[in-house]
Amino acid sequence: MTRAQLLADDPIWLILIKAVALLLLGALATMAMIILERKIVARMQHRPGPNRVGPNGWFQSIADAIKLPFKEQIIPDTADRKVYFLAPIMSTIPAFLAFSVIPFGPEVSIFGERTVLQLVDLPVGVLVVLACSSMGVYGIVLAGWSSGSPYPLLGGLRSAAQVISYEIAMGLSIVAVILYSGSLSTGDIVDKQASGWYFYLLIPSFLIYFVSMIGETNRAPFDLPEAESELVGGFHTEYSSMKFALFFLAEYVNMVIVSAFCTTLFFGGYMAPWPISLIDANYFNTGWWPLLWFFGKTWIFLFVFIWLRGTLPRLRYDQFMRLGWKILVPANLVWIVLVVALRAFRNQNDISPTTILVTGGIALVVLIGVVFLLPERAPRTEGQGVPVTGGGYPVPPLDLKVPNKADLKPKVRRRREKAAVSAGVGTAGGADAQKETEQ
Amino acid sequence: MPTLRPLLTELAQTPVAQPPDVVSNLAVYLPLVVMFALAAAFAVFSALLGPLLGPSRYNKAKVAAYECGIEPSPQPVIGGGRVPVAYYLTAMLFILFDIEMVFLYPFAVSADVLGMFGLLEIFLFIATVGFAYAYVWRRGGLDWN
Amino acid sequence: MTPTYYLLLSALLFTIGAVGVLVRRNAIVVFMCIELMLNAVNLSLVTFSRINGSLDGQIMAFFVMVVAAAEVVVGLAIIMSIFRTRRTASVDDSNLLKY
Amino acid sequence: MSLMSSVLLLAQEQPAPPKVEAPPVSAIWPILIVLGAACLSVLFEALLPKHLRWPAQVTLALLTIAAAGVKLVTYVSDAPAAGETAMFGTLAVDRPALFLWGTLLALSLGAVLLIADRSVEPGGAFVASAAIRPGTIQDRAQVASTGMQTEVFPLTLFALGGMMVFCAANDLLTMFVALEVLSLPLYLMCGLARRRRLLSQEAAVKYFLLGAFASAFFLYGVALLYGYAGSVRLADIAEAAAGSDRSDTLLFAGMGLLVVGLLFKAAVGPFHTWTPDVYQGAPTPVTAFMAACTKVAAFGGILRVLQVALESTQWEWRGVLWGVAIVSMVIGAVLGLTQTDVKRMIAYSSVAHAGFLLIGSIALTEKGLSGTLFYLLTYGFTTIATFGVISLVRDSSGEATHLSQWAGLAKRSPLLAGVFTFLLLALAGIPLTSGFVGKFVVFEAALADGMAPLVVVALIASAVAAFFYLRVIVLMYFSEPAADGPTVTVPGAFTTAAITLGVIVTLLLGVAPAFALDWASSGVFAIR
Amino acid sequence: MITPSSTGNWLLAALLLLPLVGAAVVVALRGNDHVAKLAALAFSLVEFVLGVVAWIQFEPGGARLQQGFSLDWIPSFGVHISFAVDGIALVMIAVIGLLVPLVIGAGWADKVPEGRTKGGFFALILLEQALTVGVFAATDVFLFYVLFEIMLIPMYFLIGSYGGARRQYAAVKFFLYSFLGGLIMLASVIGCYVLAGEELGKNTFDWSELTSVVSKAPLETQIWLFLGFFVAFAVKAPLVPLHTWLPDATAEAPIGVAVLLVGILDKVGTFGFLRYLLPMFPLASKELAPLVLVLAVVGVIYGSMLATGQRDMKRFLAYVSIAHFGFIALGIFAFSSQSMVGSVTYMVNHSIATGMLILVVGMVIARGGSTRVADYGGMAKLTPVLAAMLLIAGLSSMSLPGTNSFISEFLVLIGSFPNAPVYTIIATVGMVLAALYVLWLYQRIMQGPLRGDALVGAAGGPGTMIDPEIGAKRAIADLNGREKLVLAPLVLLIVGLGLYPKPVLDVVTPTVDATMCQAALVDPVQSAPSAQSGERQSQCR
Repeated sequence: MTRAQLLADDPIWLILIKAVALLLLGALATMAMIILERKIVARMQHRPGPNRVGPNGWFQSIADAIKLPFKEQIIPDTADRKVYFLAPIMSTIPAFLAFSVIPFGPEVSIFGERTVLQLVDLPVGVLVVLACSSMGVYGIVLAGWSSGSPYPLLGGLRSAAQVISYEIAMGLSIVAVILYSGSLSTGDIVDKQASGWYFYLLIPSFLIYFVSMIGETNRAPFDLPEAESELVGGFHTEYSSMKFALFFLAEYVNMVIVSAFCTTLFFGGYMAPWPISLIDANYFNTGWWPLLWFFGKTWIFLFVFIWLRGTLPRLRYDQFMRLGWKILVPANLVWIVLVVALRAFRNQNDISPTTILVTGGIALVVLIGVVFLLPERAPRTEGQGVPVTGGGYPVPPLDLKVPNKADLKPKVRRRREKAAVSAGVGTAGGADAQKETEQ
Repeated sequence: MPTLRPLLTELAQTPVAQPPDVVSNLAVYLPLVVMFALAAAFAVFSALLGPLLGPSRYNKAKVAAYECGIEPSPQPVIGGGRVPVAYYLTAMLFILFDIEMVFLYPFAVSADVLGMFGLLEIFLFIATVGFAYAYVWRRGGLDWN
Repeated sequence: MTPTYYLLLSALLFTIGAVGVLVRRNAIVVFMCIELMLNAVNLSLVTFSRINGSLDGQIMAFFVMVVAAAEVVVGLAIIMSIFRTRRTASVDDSNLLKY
Repeated sequence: MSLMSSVLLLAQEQPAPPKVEAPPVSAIWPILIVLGAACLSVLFEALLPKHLRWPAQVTLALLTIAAAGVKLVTYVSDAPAAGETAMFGTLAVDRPALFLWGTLLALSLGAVLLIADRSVEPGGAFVASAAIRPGTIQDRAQVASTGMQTEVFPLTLFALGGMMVFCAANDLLTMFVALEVLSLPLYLMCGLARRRRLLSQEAAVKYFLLGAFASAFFLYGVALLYGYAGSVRLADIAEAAAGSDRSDTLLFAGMGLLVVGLLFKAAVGPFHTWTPDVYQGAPTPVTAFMAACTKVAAFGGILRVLQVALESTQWEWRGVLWGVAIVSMVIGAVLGLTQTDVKRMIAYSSVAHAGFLLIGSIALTEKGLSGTLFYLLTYGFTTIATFGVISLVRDSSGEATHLSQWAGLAKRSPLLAGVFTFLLLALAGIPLTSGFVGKFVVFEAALADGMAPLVVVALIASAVAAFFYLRVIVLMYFSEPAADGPTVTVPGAFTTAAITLGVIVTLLLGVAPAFALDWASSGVFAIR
Repeated sequence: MITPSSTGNWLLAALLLLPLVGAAVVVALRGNDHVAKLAALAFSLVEFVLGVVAWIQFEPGGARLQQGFSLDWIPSFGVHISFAVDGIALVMIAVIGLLVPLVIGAGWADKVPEGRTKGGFFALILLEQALTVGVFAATDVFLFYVLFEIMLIPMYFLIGSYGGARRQYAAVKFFLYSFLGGLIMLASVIGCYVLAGEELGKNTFDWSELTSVVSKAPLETQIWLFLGFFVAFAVKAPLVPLHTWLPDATAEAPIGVAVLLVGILDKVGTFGFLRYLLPMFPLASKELAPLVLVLAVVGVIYGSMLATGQRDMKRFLAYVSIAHFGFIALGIFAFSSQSMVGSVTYMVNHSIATGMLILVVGMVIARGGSTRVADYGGMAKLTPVLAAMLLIAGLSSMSLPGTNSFISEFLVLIGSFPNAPVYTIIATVGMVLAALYVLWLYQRIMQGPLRGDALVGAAGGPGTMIDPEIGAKRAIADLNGREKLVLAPLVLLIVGLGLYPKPVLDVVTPTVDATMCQAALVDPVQSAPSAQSGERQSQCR
C-alpha cells in the first residue's frame, strides 16, 4: 500500500493520537529549545546561563511555562480588542498545522494498525507548509495593528515585510526540489531522495533555503523586527501573559517546522545517513528508527539557529532586504532556469553533455558578466527631481515662525482669544496659531 | 428564483466525473481539519487562561500604549495613520513573485513532460517577470533607507 | 456531498461581494469586496471543474488568481496615490467629477 | 562545473516525454511584436538614463506599431480566407480579427503620437510622480520641472497588446485575461495627468473600481458558461447551447453576466456610469486612446461572443440588447445635451455611439459584422482627432474644457474651429464624413435584419445628439469670444500628425469608403 | 475608388463642378473683397450660361433622364455618382442658375458682420449652388441623400454667420429640423435599398431600379417608407406642422440667403414629392394623399392668414411662401397632369416671383434699416421705382392674370378640382387672402403720407429740426443702376412667362406625364392641358 493509502485508512483514534502527539511535540520542542538556547548561548559567552531551577537549571523552561498563565494580562486602551485577542491565535494555529504534512518516518505499526509516521500526506503537502507560514503573517500584522501603538505597528510591518520577502526566496528555492521529485507531496519528496539527498545536488537551492528560513523566522542575525534597541519588542510589545507566550510558542514552533522541512526537502527526511543506511539491508530505515535520524537532523538545524544567534551581529534593515530581494531572488531564478534547461537538454537525446556544459558555461559567464557590468544603483541623476521632505509625513518645517498676536487679523485674534478663554488657557500662542494657519 | 430548484436538482443528479489523476476524496483532508481544531482549541484555551488565572489590578499607566515612557502621542496610527510607501511596495512585489511561484510549482511538477517547449515557456515567463524586476530594481524599488 | 452546495456558496459569496461594492464607501473595502467576488468565481470554477470532470476549471482558477493579484497591485497603487494626495479613501469624498 | 556534472550524472528515471509542439506563430506576429516591445519598453525604463528615455520610448512605440502593421499586412496577403487558430486554438486569427488588429494599430498610432507630444503641455501631459500631495513644495517643484512619466509608453503597448488579444480571443478565458491586460494599464494611465491631478486620480479610482467590478461579472459569467458547456471555447459553448439538455439557467445567467461585463467595457448605457468621469478626468491623450481603442476592442469581443458563441440563443438575448441599445442611445443623446464640459460631452456622445454600435452587433448577419467593424474604424479615427483638438485649447490652468471657454473660438483660430466642426459633423453623421457611412452601414444591416423600430430610435437619437454637437459649433462660430478666453496652442509635429491622420481618414472614409468596406466585409468569424 | 464606369454628358458635371471651383477660388481671393466679388459674379454668370446650354440641349420629347453621367463610388453598395436631368430638374437648375447671379448682385454692397468677409459669403453661396444643383440632378438615391444633408451645412453657416440678431437660434433650428427629417428619410432610403437588395439580388441605389422594385412593394411597406421620405420633404417644403423653422430662418437670414432658401432650397421638398414619393410609392401616395392634401390646404389658409397679420416683413415673406407651397403640394397630390404641371410651373414661378419679392423687400429694408412694417409708410413718394417693383413682385405673388404665377395657380386649381373639389375650393380662399396681404403690405409701406420711424428717423431722428420729408428724401434714394439691373430679368420673366409659358410647359409636361404614368395615375381630365401634346404617351418613359 502506498503512503497515501495507508494514511487514508487511518481510523479516527489514530488521527487523534497523532495530532495530539504533534501538539505535544511542538510545545515540548519549544521548551527544550528555549532552555537549550539559553544554555548554549551562555556557554558561548562564557557564563553559566540559567542554573537555579532543577538540576543545573534545566527545568527553567518548565518553570517559565507554569509562570506565564499567572501573569496579569494587559490590554491597552487603544487596542482593537477583538483583533488583539485573535492575533496570537492566528499565529499559533498555522504553526502547528504545518506539522501535519511533515513525514517523520516510514510505515510502522501503532496498536496493530499499519500506518505511517505522518499525520497526512497530501499531494500538495509543500504548499500546506508554505501556506501556513504565510498565514502566520496575518497574526503578526494584526497583532501590530491592533495594539494601537506605534512601536508594535512598525514592528509588525517590518516583521511582515521581512517574512513575505524571504518567503519568496524560500518558495523559489523549493522549485528545484519539486522539479527533481516531480511531486509536491512531502512523502514523495523524501522517497525520491533514496537515490541521493538533494542538498548536494541542489546546493544553491539549499543555501538559499537555509538563509531564507532564518529570515522567515525572524531569527538572528535577521531578528530586526524584535530589535530591542530599535523597536522595543516588535509586534508583541503590548502583549503579556499567555498571549505573549503564544507568540513565543509560534515563533519557536516555526523554527522547528522550517528545520524539519529543510530536513525533508534536502536531507532525505527520516532516511538514515549514508554509512548507516548501508547496514543490514537498510534495516535502520524501517520501523521506528527513522524518527531518530529525522530528529537528529532537525536538531542539528536548530542548533545552527542558536549558534548563529550566538555568533553573528544583527544586520541593518536595508542590508537585510537587499540580501533578500537583490541576491536571493535573482540567484534563485537564474538557478531554476539553469536546472530546467539542464534537464530539458538532457532529455533531448541528440545533445551531448559536452554541448550542454559548454553552452551552460558560456551562458553562466555572460550572466555573471552582465551582473557585474550593471552598476549596483541607478546614478544619482535618476532621482525624480523632487526633494522629498519628512519621508512622506506632513512634518512642519523646523523654522516654523509662530505668528505674533499683533500680526494676526483682528477677526482671527478675537476668535482666538475667545477660544483661549473658553479653554481656560492663558497663552494661546504657538500651537493654536499653527493650527489656525493649517486650516 | 423559480428556476433555481430544478437547476439544483439537476445538478445534484449530474454524475460527477472523476478524472483519474485527481485525488478526489475530500476525506484525505480530514486529519488536517482535526489538527486545525486541536490547535485552535489549544490556542484559544491558552489565550483564555491568562485572564482566568492571572491577577487583574487596574492601573492607568498599564493600559496606556507603550512608548518608552513618554506621554503617548494621540493615535497617530490607527485609522487615519499612514504607512511608509516602502511597505506597500514590498507588498506589491511580494504579490508579483508569489504569483510567479504559483506558476512555477505546477510547471516544476511536470517540467519533464513538457520538455523543450516547457523550457522555452518558462524562460519567457521568468524573463517577463525579470523585466519588471529589473525595472523595480533600477528605479530603486528595492532600496530601503 | 453534492457539488451544488459549493455553487450556492459561491453564488452567495459573489452576491455578498457585489452588494458590498454597491453599499460600502471605503475604496479599500470596495476593493476587497471585488476580490471576494473573484474568489467566489474561483470556487465556482473549481466546482464546475469537478462536475465536468475536466481540469480546465482549476487551470482557470489559476489564471483568475494571477489576474486578481495584478488587480490588487494596480488597485492598491491607485488607491494609495489618491489616499496620499487627499488623505481619504472614501469613495464619497471623491466628488470632483459630477454630472 | 562540478556542480553541473553532478546534476548530469544524477540517475533518475525519466518518463518518456511526449512531444509538445511549439505552435506556429506566423499568424500572431503582430501581437508578439507589440507585447515583446512592451517588455522591451519596460527594460528601457529600467536601463536608460533619464534624458534618453523619452526619445527611445517614442521611437520604440512608433517602430513597434509600424512593424506590427507590416507583419499584419504581409500576413493578410496570404492568410487563409476562413481564418485559422493559433496558440493551441486560443486565438482565432480570422478576417474580422485581422481587420480589428489593423484598426487598433492604426488608432494606437494616432494615440501614441498624442501621448508623445511634449510641445502642447511643456513636458507632456503626464505627471512624473503622481502621489505627491498637491500644493506642497514637492508639487510646486514638480510643476516647474518638465519631467514626464515615460512609463506611459510601456503601459500603452501592454494595453494595445491586450486589446489585440481580446479581439481575437477564441475562448473566454483568453478573453478574460486579455480584458485585464488591456484594462489594468488603462486604470493607471488615467491617473497620471499633470494638470488637475486630483480629478485624474479620482477618475482612475472610479475606473478601476467599476472596471474590476465589471470584470468580476464577466468572470462569473465565464464560470457559469463553463459549468454549462464544460468548456470555455466559444465554439464549444455554441455547440452546447444549440443542442444540450442541460438546464438553461446556467446558460442564461452566464450569458447575462458575461454580456454585462462586456457592455461595461464598451461603455454602453446603462453600464456607462464611469465613462463621463473617466473621460473627463484622464489626461486627454489617454482619453483619446481609451475612447478609440477600447471601444474597438470591446466591440470586437462583443461581436465575437454574440456571433460565435451565443448565436443560437439569440431569441433569448436579442430583446434585452434591443432595450440596452435604446437606453444607451437615449442616455447618450439626452444627457449629452446637459453637459457643459467638452470632454464629458464627447463621453456621452460615445455612449450614444456605443448604442449605434450595439445595433450593428446584434444584427447577426455578415452585414452586421462588417458594418460594425467599419463603424469602429470610423469612430476611432474621428475620436482620436477630436481629443487631439481638445488638447490644444488651453488656458493658464491647463486644458480649457468648459464649453463657455470655447465661445468665439473660430475668430481666434479658424483652422482649429474648422477642423473641430468637421469632426463634430462626422460624429453627428453628416454625409461625406466617415460618420455617415458608418451609421449607414450599421443601420442598413439592422434594417435588413428586421430591426426597423430600433433604427428609427437610433435616427432620432442621432438628431438629438446632433443638437449638442451643433451647440459647440454655434459657440465657436456665432458667439463672441470671452475676454479672458483660452488660447489655442500651436501643436507640435506629433499632435499635428495625429489630428491630421484622424481628419484625413474621417474625410477619406466619408468620400471613398469602398476599400475599407471591402476589408471589413472580407470574411466572417472562424468558428472552431 | 472613383472610376468612371460610363462616360456621359459632361455638361452636367461642369454644372456641378463650376460653382465648387468658383467657391474655392472665391475663398482663396477673399482677402480682396472686390476681386472676390467679381470672381463670384463671373462664376455664377458662367454657370447660368451653362444652365441655358443644358436647357437648349434638353430634348423635351426624348428620354426621361437626359445628359446623364455616372461614376462608381462605393461599389460594394452599388452607389454611383450619377447625375441626369429630367424636365423638372432642368427647370429648377435653370432657376438656380438665374437666381444666384441676381443674389450676388443684390448682395453686392451689403455689409457683412465684423470678422467675416464678403468672399466667404459668396463662396458659401456658390457652394450651396453646387450642392442644390446636385440634389436636383442626382439619380442615385444615396447620392441624393448625401447631397440633401450636405446642403444644410453651407446654409447653416450662411444663416448663422451672416444673419440677424437671433441667427444662432434660427440656424440651429433650421439645421435640426432638416437634419431630423433627413435622418428619418435615411431610414426609408436604407429600407428601399434593403428591399431592392432582396428583390434584385444585388446592391443598387439607382433611382430607376429602386423605383421599379419599391413601387411593387405591398401597401404597408410602402406607407412606412413613404412616411420616412415625406417627413424630410415636408420639412423642406414647409408643410404646416413642420414649417416653424422657416419664418425664423427667413427672418434672420440675409436677404440673398432668404432668396436661396425660399426660392431653391425649399423646392427640394416639392421636387422630392414628384421625383421620389409618387413614382416610388404609388400605392402609399394614393392612400395618404388626403393627409397631404389636408396639410396643403391648411398651409394655404394658415400661411395666408399669418401673412395678413404679419408685422415683420421678412416673416411675412416666409408665410407667403408657406401658403404658396400649400398650393404646390395641393397640385401634386391632386393627381392630375394639369395640376401637376401647374405645380411644377408654380415651383419655377414662385422662385421668380417670391425671389423678386424678397429682393425688393430687402431693398426696402436696406433703406429703412428696419424689418417692421410699422416703421414704413408713404415710401413711394421717395422711391417710386422701388414701389413699382414691389407692386410687380406683389402682383405676381398674388397671381394676377398676366403674371407668370397666374398660369400655374390656375392650372393647379383647375387640375385639382376634379379629384379634390373640397380642398380646391378651400384653397381658393387663399387666393383672396393673397390679394389682401399683398395689397395690404404695399399700401402700408408705399402709400399714404410719409411716416414711420425707419423713414423719418433715417434723416437724423425725430429730434432734428429739419423738415422730415426733405431729410428723408436726402437719405433714402431710389434704386440705383445695379439694383435695377438685378430686378430687370425678373420683371421680364414675370411678364414674359405670364404671357408665353410654353417653353417651361414644353419641358415639364413630358416628365410630369412620365411621373403620372409611373405612379399609375389616371388623369381625370382626358385632354392634357399642355399647350401642345395632343395624345398621351402609351407607356412610361
